[in-house]
Amino acid sequence: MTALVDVANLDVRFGAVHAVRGISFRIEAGQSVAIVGESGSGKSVTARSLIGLAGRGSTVRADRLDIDGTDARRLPEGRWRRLRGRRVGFVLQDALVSLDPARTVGAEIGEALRTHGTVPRAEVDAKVLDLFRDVGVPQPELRAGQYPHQLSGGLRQRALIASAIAADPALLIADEPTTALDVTVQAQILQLLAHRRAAGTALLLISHDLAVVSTVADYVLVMKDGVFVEQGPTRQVLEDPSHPYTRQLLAAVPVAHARGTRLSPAVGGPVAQPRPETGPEIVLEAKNLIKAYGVITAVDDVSLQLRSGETLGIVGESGSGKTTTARLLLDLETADSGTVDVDGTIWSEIDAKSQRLLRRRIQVVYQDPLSSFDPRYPVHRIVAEPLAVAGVPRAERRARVVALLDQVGLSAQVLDRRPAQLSGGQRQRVAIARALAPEPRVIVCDEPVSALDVSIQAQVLDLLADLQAELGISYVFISHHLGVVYHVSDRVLVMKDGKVVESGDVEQIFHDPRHEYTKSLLAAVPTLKSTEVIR
Amino acid sequence: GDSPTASTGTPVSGGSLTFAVNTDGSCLDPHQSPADVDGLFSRPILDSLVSLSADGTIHPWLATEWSVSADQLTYSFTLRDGVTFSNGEKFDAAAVKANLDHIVAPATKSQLAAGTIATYAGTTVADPTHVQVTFKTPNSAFLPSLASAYLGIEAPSTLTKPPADLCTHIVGTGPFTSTGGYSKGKGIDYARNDAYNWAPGTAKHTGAAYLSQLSIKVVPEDASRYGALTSGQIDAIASVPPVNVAQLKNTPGFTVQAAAAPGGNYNYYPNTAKGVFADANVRKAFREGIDWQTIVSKLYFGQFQPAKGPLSPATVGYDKTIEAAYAYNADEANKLLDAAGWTGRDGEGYRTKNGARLTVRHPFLKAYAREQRDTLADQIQAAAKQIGIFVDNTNPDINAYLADVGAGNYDLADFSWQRSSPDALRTLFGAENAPKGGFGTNLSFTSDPAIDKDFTDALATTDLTKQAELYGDAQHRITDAVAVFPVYVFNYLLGSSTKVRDVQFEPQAFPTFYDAWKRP
Amino acid sequence: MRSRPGVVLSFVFLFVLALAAIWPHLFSATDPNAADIQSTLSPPSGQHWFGTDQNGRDIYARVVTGVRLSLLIGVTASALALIAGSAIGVLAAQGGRVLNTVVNRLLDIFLSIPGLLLVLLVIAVLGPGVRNSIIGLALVTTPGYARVVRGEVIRIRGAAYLEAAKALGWSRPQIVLRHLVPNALGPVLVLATIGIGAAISIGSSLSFLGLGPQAPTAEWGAMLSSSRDYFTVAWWPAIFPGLAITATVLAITVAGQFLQLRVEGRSQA
Amino acid sequence: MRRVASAVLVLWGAVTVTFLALHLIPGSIVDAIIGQSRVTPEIRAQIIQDYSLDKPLWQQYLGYLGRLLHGDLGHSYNQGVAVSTALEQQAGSTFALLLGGVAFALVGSVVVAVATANRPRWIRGPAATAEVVSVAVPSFWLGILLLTVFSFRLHWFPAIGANGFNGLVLPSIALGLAPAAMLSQVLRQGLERVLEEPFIITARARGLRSAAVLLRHALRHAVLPVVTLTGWLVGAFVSGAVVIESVFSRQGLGHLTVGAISQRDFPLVAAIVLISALVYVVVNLAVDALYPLLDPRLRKAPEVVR
Ligand SMILES: Nc1ncnc2c1ncn2[C@@H]1O[C@H](COP(=O)(O)OP(=O)(O)OP(=O)(O)O)[C@@H](O)[C@H]1O
Ligand SMILES: Nc1ncnc2c1ncn2[C@@H]1O[C@H](COP(=O)(O)OP(=O)(O)OP(=O)(O)O)[C@@H](O)[C@H]1O
Ligand SMILES: [Mg+2]
Ligand SMILES: [Mg+2]
Repeated sequence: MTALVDVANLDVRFGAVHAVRGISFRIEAGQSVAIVGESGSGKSVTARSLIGLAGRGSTVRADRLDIDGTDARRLPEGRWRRLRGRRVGFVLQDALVSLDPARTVGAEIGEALRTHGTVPRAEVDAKVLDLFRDVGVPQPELRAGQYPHQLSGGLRQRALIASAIAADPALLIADEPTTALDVTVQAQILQLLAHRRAAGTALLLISHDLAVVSTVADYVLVMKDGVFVEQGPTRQVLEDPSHPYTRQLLAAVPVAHARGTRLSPAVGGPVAQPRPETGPEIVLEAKNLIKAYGVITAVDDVSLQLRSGETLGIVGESGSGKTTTARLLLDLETADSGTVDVDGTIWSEIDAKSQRLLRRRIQVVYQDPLSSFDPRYPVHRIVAEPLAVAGVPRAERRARVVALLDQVGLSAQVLDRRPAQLSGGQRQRVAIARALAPEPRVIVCDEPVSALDVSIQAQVLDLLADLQAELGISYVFISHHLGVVYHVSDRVLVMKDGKVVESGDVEQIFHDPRHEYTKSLLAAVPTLKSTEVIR
Repeated sequence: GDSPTASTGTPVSGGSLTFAVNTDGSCLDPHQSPADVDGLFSRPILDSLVSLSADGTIHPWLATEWSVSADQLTYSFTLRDGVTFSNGEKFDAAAVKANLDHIVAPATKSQLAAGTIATYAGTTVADPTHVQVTFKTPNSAFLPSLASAYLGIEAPSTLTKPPADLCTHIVGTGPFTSTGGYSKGKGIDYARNDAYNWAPGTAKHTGAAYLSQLSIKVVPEDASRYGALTSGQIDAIASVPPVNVAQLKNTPGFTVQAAAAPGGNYNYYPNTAKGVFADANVRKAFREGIDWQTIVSKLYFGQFQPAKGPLSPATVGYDKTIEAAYAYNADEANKLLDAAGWTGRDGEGYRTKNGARLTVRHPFLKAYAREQRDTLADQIQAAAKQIGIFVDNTNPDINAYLADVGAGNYDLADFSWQRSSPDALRTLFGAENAPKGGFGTNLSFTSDPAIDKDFTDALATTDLTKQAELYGDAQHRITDAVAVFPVYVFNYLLGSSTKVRDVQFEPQAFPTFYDAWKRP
Repeated sequence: MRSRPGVVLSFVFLFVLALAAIWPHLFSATDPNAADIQSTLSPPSGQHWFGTDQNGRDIYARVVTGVRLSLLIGVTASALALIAGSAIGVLAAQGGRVLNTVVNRLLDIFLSIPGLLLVLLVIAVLGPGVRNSIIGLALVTTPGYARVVRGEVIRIRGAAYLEAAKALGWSRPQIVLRHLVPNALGPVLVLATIGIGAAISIGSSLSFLGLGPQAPTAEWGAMLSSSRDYFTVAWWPAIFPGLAITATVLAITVAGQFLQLRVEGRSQA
Repeated sequence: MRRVASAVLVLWGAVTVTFLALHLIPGSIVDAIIGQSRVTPEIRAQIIQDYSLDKPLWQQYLGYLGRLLHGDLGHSYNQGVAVSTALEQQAGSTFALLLGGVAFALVGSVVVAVATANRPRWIRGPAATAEVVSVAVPSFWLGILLLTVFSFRLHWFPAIGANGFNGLVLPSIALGLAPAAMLSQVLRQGLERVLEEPFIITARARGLRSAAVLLRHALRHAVLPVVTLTGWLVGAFVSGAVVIESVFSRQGLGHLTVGAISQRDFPLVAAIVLISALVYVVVNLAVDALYPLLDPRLRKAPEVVR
């Protein structure tokens, strides 16, 4: 039997960028293969090359590039079109923006059917509804007539998968199908993929998350800098990784890690990380915060306390009110009722000038540092801004900035770059340096690592821990990623619909959850089958 | 090309002619409008009581005979019988009265016609073919005015309509009719009036016109008008740009006819009442120190004749003997200026007196400039610089311009005043016509009782020789007083395909199409 | 920049224009207003590179001298409009509801009157001439800028970096001046480069209608406009000022687009 | 309803601005009406009375607004006819020109943008340059050029006096070229941005042909910024018409405007302003209505899921 995909020595360049450097692999009918690797390693480009859409300006070379038995190396556009959708279904990485916002999702799925004429025109509408049911979308009649922006991320991802499998392709390629999703929704999508597989469709799954891959794939390709550094059956790769990079990927999964150890790669096993003593002093306290937007009560009676040197984790699914709570703590939003007390001073009781002074005590690091920087500012100005606020003379600022950057592990080379010219990890470090500049007591971190890939995430988390040990800073650490929260927190708050459903010591919450919601949250976390930590 | 006025071959009846003019009209009814071009638009539709030939003699038209009372106050007319308006109305004495009354009625808001019969006292209808028009003061210019389209005869029933309606549609007894009327920015289409049988005494034929269709279009852009003619899209155009005249003449199948306009030329007038030009020596220096004639010949490629007196040589009563006074003599000009005390020079080479530059303020309406008058102004400015005079060509808007002129706040003003009779001189130099708050036509502020007496005497006589004598005296006096800087004689440059034949010019140098025909 | 000869060329051209605007005699020693009635409309030659016009003036000298005024009109009008428009736009977006509505309606009113009509009205009130042309052009383009700035401010208002600035302890006016305004101006500057070209072009339309700068001032629009009467016999008085206008606008646009990319930090990518 | 109210407000404002501007001009209106002709004092008095120029300014203003509400546009000072008559005569020609210009601009820009978007440099480059040049060329100059070449030399189109389609071709091009160039720039940028969007790649991954991707998915999104420009376009076209009508010796409102303003013919200027403002307002209302049709995200329907 011929393979659905048979690639030998595939090589893709974008001008000077050598994205894929001579890889070979096969996908047999019914097989489930995964490509893992860090961001930029060439996973998406590899996948897109399989349908002839490597991207603008790409040069694709291969010794063999057989798709569904056809030599695809010099395939005219017309022949490609017969493969796309019909033999190979493709779910693009950016699921949330991969459906035409101006057309109903029903029309998008119908388009896939009409293009290939797999069902008679008259039956297209009925088939669309069937597809919706297949991917587990409730109320298909309603959904078919809706526009993408009217659907949640999970539903959108399903609709996208439905359109990819509409013409019943033999191979389904899914590029990061769960990255943008909540843990609970992520679990559902993975289940859906497993279903397809059971139905006989071959699968090429792409992810940077080994835990996700482990639940679906039976063969794994580990990619780094455009080449496969390791490959083999999933179990073998996970349990007995031979390449250091694979080991690094595995080690970087925080859930897999004992707390109090470094995440970043180190030779010879985990290294202990010093943790500061939690002082008795309360640096931040919120009492009975309530904040409503119209009918939605975003924050509903939330109270919390933070001691010096302590990290308080806040978890909860999307929309549960985590960010709103953070904004209330920072006085960027005024609570409908309740008070926030920073270092003994209550925001609402002081005048605007004193409030501005108090802001130095509590700083913030956002999920998306890029948008929190003025795009025109070079790094040195970004980091110097809080110094300017504090009235540090211009002449002294530069030295301070260099020192701060050094503290977060950035060299002075980045001083004159603009945000857009930095990598994700660098950006987050700059954001942290800026937050450190006024020497705050508390830093509120709102999803500080969600946008980063695992290895960089590990570096940033280590950095935060180091700084805490060194400076005795307290963190409010918000994330929907349970593993991360588990790794960094001393105490945890679980939020749902604006309310705190459970709070307590991190070990207790993760190992002995009391509330049903906490339990379901924990259950949805994909785990590495071999290294069960949580259960 | 060959001359279209010279008839070659027998006229052919039928065919249509399209003619393009450069200016847009404002109101088709000539009783209301002051625009030259409206006279052109209405002429094919309207006949007049009398017609005027180029030599200044009056010929019959709708009136077969006329006489003037001894006191020069009453004019009696015998009207032609059997004339009908194109709407079927009969032309009679009552119609004449209705027309003249309509012209002077305030509601008509006549901007020109009423001015030509300013002392009109009334009209008496004796019987259907006899009518008497009386004036309060003698008006020997009445008959020439009467011959113009501005006093053309319209159907009486239409005169009761609101003036606005007449601006688009008029009805007359003329050789053509227009049902569509005049439309702004576009022009007007005419059809032949087949019943026409009362041609003016100045015409070459009688009976209906030859052309069955005539249309006049408005095409202000010189290049477009010229291009449309040479590319065969139209038959004839008014105002061939002088720069193109030679070219057109050399193009097979095309020809250019020129007709010099009578009356005042396009002239510059000094303000003799105040400012730098109050000093006659400075005026004289300006007249002699600028080579007006060379500038005009060069700029208009010889197509416009340089003017050498206050009147156009095409005017009856033009006095040729004054021409010598308008010769170029820069040395004399410089001497005059030195004598006048403008002996200093400033950094830019202009003359000064007591530190003040010799500046001539010239409000110039650029937006209304025709015939490259703006270029002309530039050149005069440059020429004046040669003798150390700075001509400041300001470009006010029309309101500021009118205010300045009304108040006499200028040193130099320019305009042209085409009229068929030498009475134009009175308009231009009569003391009563100097600006008084509003616009006046005596822009030089000439105020000489001897000149005024010439004018009053001329108005009181219909003897052409006597008139010529009086106007000749006035021309000498005006020249001696340096009250005008003559510039050019406007030539009506009509370009046409050689198929177009026998287009005539009325004395005011407007083309008429009654005799015109087109070679198939 | 190295890889784009067009950009280099544009900057060089603009540099030359700037030189010509400041020291026209560097490029031409001939008096632009020296009329020579004996040699009108002579074609380009060794003596008159671009030929002479209807007054026998040297067209090359006039094109060179015209740089100053033509640029002055376009640049000054755009600069004035940019400043006024930005102020109004920020005020409208940052002010209260009432102010916002009032300004918005006013802008609508001015935008609803076609630009040239408004310029004509302004010139009718103030009189023709260079200064009033500039004022008129600035006045009609201001509402457009104000609209764009207002839109930008409203778009940026929610940006995370403004909130970050607040969290750092800046006061509101400081945030507006340091972050909001500079960022809102980006797209407006692009508009301004187009605006300069448009202003030069409208300016020449004014000359066409007889309302532009006054003779004998050498200005491209006026030169172009007066050349039309001679177009059938002489092409040079029309072609050279026309090329000058087109090349200038082209250079400004290319340079402007390049600068925009630079500001956005994209040229390195 | 609120939209209509604010539209009326804009119309009122435009007329008021015009009224103020024309009365701010120094000098008396009667003088402007009479101009350089000579009239008797009786006629001068008659003019003042006919146009109520003796009343205080606010009475003239209120009087005008009152008559306007009854649909009476007044009487032109200089055309000697009712404003409505003048408009009746002139508006048709102007609207034909505007339609011609708009049609040329829309069709031209879409064709050029679609043909050049995402194409190699040697196609895009010249197209982009041509666009910038087209924006820079003064329209009257272009008009003269077009006339010379296509009418006088090649005889393809009549230069003057044609009201039919043939006579409309050259003026429409002269009027529409600059806006077309502007639009095609915007449209191409929009297309190129959209063509990089993931949903486009998804559509292609479905096996859709390029033409279908362009027409069914891309164009609709790329058109949005163009729609936003429409308000600006209205002004540009009307302004352009003023010049183009002069160059091509067409009758029309633009042609009337210049003279009317300098002669302070308030009723006529006000009517022309009113018409252009009305077009502007109507077009903007239409654009507002069009947005949600093009982009469902802008529809106000309650969102089911956040
Ligand atoms: N159209 C393109 N033009 C130029 N370079 C590109 C293009 N697409 C991808 N690249 C480059 O190719 C390399 C591989 O990119 P790819 O998208 O395959 O990474 P990835 O492994 O999918 O990363 P991620 O996990 O972030 O999605 C990167 O360096 C990227 O910058
Ligand atoms: N400015 C606002 N106006 C209206 N509703 C808001 C606003 N900010 C937040 N909300 C609503 O409040 C609720 C909580 O939002 P919040 O951003 O705090 O959630 P979150 O837990 O941070 O979610 P995520 O994980 O997606 O970031 C949501 O329903 C959101 O729609
Ligand atoms: Mg990817
Ligand atoms: Mg959040």
